[in-house]
Amino acid sequence: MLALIYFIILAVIALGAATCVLLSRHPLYGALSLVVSMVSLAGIYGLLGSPFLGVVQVMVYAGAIMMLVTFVIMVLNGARDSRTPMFDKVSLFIIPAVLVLAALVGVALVRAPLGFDAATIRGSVAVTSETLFNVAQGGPGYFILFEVLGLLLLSAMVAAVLMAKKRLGSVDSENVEEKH
Amino acid sequence: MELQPIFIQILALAIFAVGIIVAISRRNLFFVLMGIELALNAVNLSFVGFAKTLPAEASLTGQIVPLFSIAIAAAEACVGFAMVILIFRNRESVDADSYSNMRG
Amino acid sequence: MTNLPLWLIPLFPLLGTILLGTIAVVSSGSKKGAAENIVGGLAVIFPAMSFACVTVLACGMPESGIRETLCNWIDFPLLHVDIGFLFDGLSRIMLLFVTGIGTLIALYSIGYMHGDRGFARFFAYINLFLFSMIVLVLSDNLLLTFFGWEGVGLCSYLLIGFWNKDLKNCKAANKAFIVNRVGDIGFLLGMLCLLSIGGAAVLNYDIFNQFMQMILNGGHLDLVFTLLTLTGVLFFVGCTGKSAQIPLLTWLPDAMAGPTPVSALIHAATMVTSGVYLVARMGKMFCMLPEVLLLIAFVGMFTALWAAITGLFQNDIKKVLAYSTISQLGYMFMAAGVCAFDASIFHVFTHAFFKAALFLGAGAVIHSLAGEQDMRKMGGLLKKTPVTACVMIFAFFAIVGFPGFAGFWSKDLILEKLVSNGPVIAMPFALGGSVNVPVGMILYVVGLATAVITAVYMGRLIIMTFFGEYRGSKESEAHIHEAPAVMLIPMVVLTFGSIFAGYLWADMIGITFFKDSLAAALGGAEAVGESILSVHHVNPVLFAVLGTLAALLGMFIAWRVYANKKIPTPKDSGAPEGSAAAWTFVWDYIHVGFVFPVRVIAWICDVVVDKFLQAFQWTLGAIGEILGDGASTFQVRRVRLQLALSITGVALIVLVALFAEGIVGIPDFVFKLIDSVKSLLGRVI
Amino acid sequence: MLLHLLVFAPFVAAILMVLNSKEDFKASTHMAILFGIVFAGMSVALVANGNMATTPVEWFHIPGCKGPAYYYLYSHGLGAWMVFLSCGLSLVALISARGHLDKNYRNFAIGIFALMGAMNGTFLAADAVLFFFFFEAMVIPAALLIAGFGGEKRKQAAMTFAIYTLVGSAPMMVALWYLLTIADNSLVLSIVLAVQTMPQSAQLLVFLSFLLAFLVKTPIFPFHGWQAITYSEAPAPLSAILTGAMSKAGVFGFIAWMLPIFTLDVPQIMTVLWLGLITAIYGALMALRATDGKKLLAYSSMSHLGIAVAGVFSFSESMLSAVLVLLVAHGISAGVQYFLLGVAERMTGTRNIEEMGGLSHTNPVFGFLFGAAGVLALAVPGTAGFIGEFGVLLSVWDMNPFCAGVVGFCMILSAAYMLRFIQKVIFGTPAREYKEGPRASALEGFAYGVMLLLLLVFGFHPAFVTNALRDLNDSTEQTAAIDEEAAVDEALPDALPVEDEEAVEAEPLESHIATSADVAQLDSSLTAAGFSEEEKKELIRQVIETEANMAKATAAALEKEQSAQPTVKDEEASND
Repeated sequence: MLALIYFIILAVIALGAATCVLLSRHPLYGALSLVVSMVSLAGIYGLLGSPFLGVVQVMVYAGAIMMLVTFVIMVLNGARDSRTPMFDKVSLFIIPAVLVLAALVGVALVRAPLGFDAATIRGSVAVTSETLFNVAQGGPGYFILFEVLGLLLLSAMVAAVLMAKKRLGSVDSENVEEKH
Repeated sequence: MELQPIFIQILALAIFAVGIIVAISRRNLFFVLMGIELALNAVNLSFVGFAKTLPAEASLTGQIVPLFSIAIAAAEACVGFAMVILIFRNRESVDADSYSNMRG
Repeated sequence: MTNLPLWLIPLFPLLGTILLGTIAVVSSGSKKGAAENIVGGLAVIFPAMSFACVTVLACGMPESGIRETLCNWIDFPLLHVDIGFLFDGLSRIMLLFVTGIGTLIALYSIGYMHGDRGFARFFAYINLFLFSMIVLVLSDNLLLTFFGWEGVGLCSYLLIGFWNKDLKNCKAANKAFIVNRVGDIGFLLGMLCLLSIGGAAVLNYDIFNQFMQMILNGGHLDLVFTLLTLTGVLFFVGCTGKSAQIPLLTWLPDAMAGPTPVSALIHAATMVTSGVYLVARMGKMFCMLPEVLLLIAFVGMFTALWAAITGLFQNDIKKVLAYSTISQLGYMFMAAGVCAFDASIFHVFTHAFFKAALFLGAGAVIHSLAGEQDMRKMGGLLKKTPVTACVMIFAFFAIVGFPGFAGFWSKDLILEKLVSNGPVIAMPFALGGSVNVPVGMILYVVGLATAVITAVYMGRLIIMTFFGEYRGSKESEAHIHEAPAVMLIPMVVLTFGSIFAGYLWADMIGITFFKDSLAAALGGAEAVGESILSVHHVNPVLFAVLGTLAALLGMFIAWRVYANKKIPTPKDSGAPEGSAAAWTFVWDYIHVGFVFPVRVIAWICDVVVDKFLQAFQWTLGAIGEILGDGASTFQVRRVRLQLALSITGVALIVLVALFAEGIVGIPDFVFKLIDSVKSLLGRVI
Repeated sequence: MLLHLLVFAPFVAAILMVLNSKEDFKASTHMAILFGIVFAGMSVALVANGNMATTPVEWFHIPGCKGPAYYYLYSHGLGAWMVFLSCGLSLVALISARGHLDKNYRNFAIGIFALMGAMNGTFLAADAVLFFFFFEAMVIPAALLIAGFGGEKRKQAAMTFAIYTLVGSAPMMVALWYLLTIADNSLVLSIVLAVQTMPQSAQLLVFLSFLLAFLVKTPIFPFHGWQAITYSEAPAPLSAILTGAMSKAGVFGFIAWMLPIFTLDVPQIMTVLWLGLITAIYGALMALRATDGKKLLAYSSMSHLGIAVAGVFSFSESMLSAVLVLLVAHGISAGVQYFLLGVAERMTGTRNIEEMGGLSHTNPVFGFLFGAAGVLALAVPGTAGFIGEFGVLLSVWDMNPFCAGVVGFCMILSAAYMLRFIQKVIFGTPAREYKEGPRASALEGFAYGVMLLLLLVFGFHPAFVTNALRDLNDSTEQTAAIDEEAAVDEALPDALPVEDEEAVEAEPLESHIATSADVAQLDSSLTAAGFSEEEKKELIRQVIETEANMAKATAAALEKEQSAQPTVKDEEASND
């Protein structure tokens, strides 16, 4: 019962924050409300009994990523798009489409019998990290993924640096722009 | 009335929808990226929600996968914002439509 | 009794074909072809060897004939055919004169084709022809006969178009092959019809005869009568094609475009008579089908008369002989039409000799005149080429049926049979009542008239060629020369044949050797036929006298008309004009009547249907392209719109999936929709 | 092993061809012809060996389908002879292409080998998906070759060809997918069962979509739009392969896939029969008017294939033998005619037969070969063509004498146009002045001579060809052999009661290869299969419902299914 109440509160906050993201005009406000919704999602994780995930959520998302976002927004202060309208005809077409899709999936979800399993493991730090770094022969082998992930992050960083340091009008920048 | 996994899924769905709407309907690049983040979050949430409906090991899997997706989201974010910076430098604008070079 | 294997007979010409063909192909590169004497020697040796085989076998042949199965040919679930040979009285006679005359004409050709570019090629074709012809008459089942049947047609195509630099010859050759093909299709369908009656085994002649006997004895005739009649008609169509009867006779006059020895061998002596051979071979069946017999008889009658009259109008010496061949074939079919198969074969036999002699003589004349074929430019050759003249005159006596000559015996025999076997059918009147028509009498009268006309036009040929004074140009007269010995020897031999061949079956002096030798092979088809056709016996002498009178009358007319008649100065073409042309080419016109619609339909297919289809398909393509363009323009520079659209698409799919219980259910869902739409339409309509 | 080689070695050869350089004409020709000889030898061995089969290996799962698609090759008489055609014609094409092109011979050879591999796969596949895969794969190398080496309108021709055939077989893909969602796996027998369980309208639709694909490929009358331009624009050696081997894929599909799968009713049969006859007449008439030599040959082969299709749908006992002989004969004779026409085109520099002529005087050997080829194409008795056409005539006569008359009419027309063709090309005098191009090399001439000789040999002893069919049992569904293989596949799992999964799962896949398939077991297993068929249907419906209702993660889904309904997945359960 209590869990339900907590959940409702957090859900309302998260959803409301998300809506703020949608409606806010300046990116900075959007970023801040995004942080809010992420934090509340972290709370929901905790509520569902996987605190480690919640912690990671707060650290990586609400911490690192959003910091990056805000930082970038600050750097390019031309970010506010006062001249471009928030929504246009396309948006008017998109929003109902997405809502319809969501509604359909919702129907499908509701028709599905779902129930919490009593035997779920609480994803505490210890358990999760053990599973994650279980290098045993017959183990799940997540650690390999983890290493790969490290590689991915590294490469992403390098790519970011390479791209971001391009001067305006240089040939490569043209190519990059063509690519994306 | 107890907390049902379906609620979690509904919430995830709603947030996902909002995220997609943001990503597509807003023309400001920052909002596009933020919408993507939001959608990713929703997916993680639904992961965890489903994980909780499963017995032991499976549930743990369901809670570990989001870790990876979060990490990947971090990578995506840094690359994406690098791009934004780059593009913003080239065209003094953050309007997504003004960038699109897709031609059929 | 000899144990010579039968397959030796066709083997030799086949070897000759391969050998000579190789020589022809190899020597084709060199400036001058292979050495003529070697090639000519080979070309004569192989037919001669097979002729020797035939004679040896013929002497030691048991009454029942020799049968020999070589190997299996076709082995289908429904169709099992062997390659087998049957050497009985009928095929003995045919083989004897086919190989014999073939040899002689090969010998003759050495002289005639002297110096021709395709010397070796010519003899390769001749050997191939002999091979096919031997297979035709020697085979023991219909399918193998058909093999020879089309083989000889192919060879005649090759030989008519032998001088293929001139497209006229090629066209004549094509015409011959295609018209023959029409007949061959009749043959094929006839075989199929027979198969559907009696199964694949019936294709074998022995089983065929037994089968027919069984039908006759068991009295099942009425059960299969319609199918059998159809079979008979189809086979007869094949025969008309091959041996130039109405309506498929137009190819034979054109076939004279080929070298003259070819005309003598293929288009006079052997190939064109294979239709008669087939009818005789299947006499067991034909004799049970009065309607078909009547058809055959009348077709033969009309052909004989028509061709004889046409012969009067021709100026080209070979054309005259061609039409006379057609008319003689008409005689043979008349005989076959009254179940006198042995008489018709007898006429085939004698005709082979004198017609070959005539053609070779004509060839010699043409050769001596350096290729001149127009009779109006000949004349008075009796003094210049006496041997040739004698040969042709003797052969002329034979063909008109002068007493004692070969034609006399065979033709008068046929005329006699016409009366004796001629059926009498009741022809109902429109106003009720009916009159008995003595078909035999009609046939006989027409036949006799034809005999008169034959005498007339042959007399015209002889007179215009050998009597009077030479009408050609002076310088050409200078080097008119008698043909070389290599050409004269075969002519002389054939002349003897055309004088004495008739004595193999001379009823009046009591020789019936020929009839007896055929009796076993024909398996009493006559007997059956005569039992059906109510034979009444007549006095042969009367017919002999009448026939002789006819011949004399014809010769007299010819002498009165042509002997001292001013021949008009020849124009360029020897072809008849005016009404004569109309009469000559009537069947060509009828053929055009059949060919033209095909051309029209082809034109429609090409110009209308195909263009329409292409236009249709290009229209579809264009529509697709336009749609694609539209989509792509729609897509350019609208990323977000694209995303939105894709989301809507996903939404639709989810919707359908929800309705159709899962992705897998979608097709069922679609079919349900279609069914409901169908039922809706059904209710509407 | 032989089967694997025949399907995959060509592709390997194509890759190996890349090794030698574009410019080095000699080396590439030697290598290519060497490969070609090897493949031709293998195809002869295949024909000699009679029926063979490989072990079905699970290939991949198609989403939404019950069973897997197997990689499963099977060689019965028909397929073996078709493979012989494709390999032999490719070899001769490689030989004759030496005279046609100098620079890019290597790329040409690569394309030819790829095409050959695809064709072999088509003719040997025992699995519907595999068959379709190769059936489509054939188009691509052919189109590329046309686009690369064709005449002046080659681009257009290639596009027409590719689009027409691919679009034509697109419906078949959908229909196949639908069948596979019902069938247990993609082998013929399970598809047959699936078709029997389908509603009438569905059967009709599936039938039509299969029909369309094969009609387009053959091609049959209304769908022949691609043929003339393709064959005329393609380089002569390729045209020879296209008409000699590839167009057989359509007829092969009719025999090997349509007849077993569908239970046709009389209207359908008569429709296709008449389509074939109309095609025969139409092709003959078009050939009568064609002035482009290659178009003429294209239409003539169209006419022959129409006769073949008519024969297929005459359902007579001797149908299979007759059609097989007809196909082999037509493959060889049409092929050699295309090759020779290519030589003529090379010498005179034109395709228009009105402008040719007199070649038998300028080049007697060529004239001999050409005339012989033309005459042998006329179905003169003693050639294989006659055996085939007579057999087909016999079958059609049993079906309906009038149709036989139509076929006879076609034979007359064929004489007409073929003689016209011969006359225009080699007889008479040259219609115009031209500088004579390169003649046929000795090797080329030898190859053509061998092909003509083959025609004669098969004409005098067709048992060479028909003996390959001995192993097929002549039921009304002529390709029962494949069925039997598949039948036993199905029989073993399905005959068992549905409850004990262990037995089914323990069933090793090797046992699916049954060397002996006797009919009694076939029938019993058929009934058994029928039963378990229905049970499976309802079971899978439940699973689908649950799947549609809960959009859950894949891992969980697998978990749940295997705990809830293991029956459904016993196929892949047995495979993993």
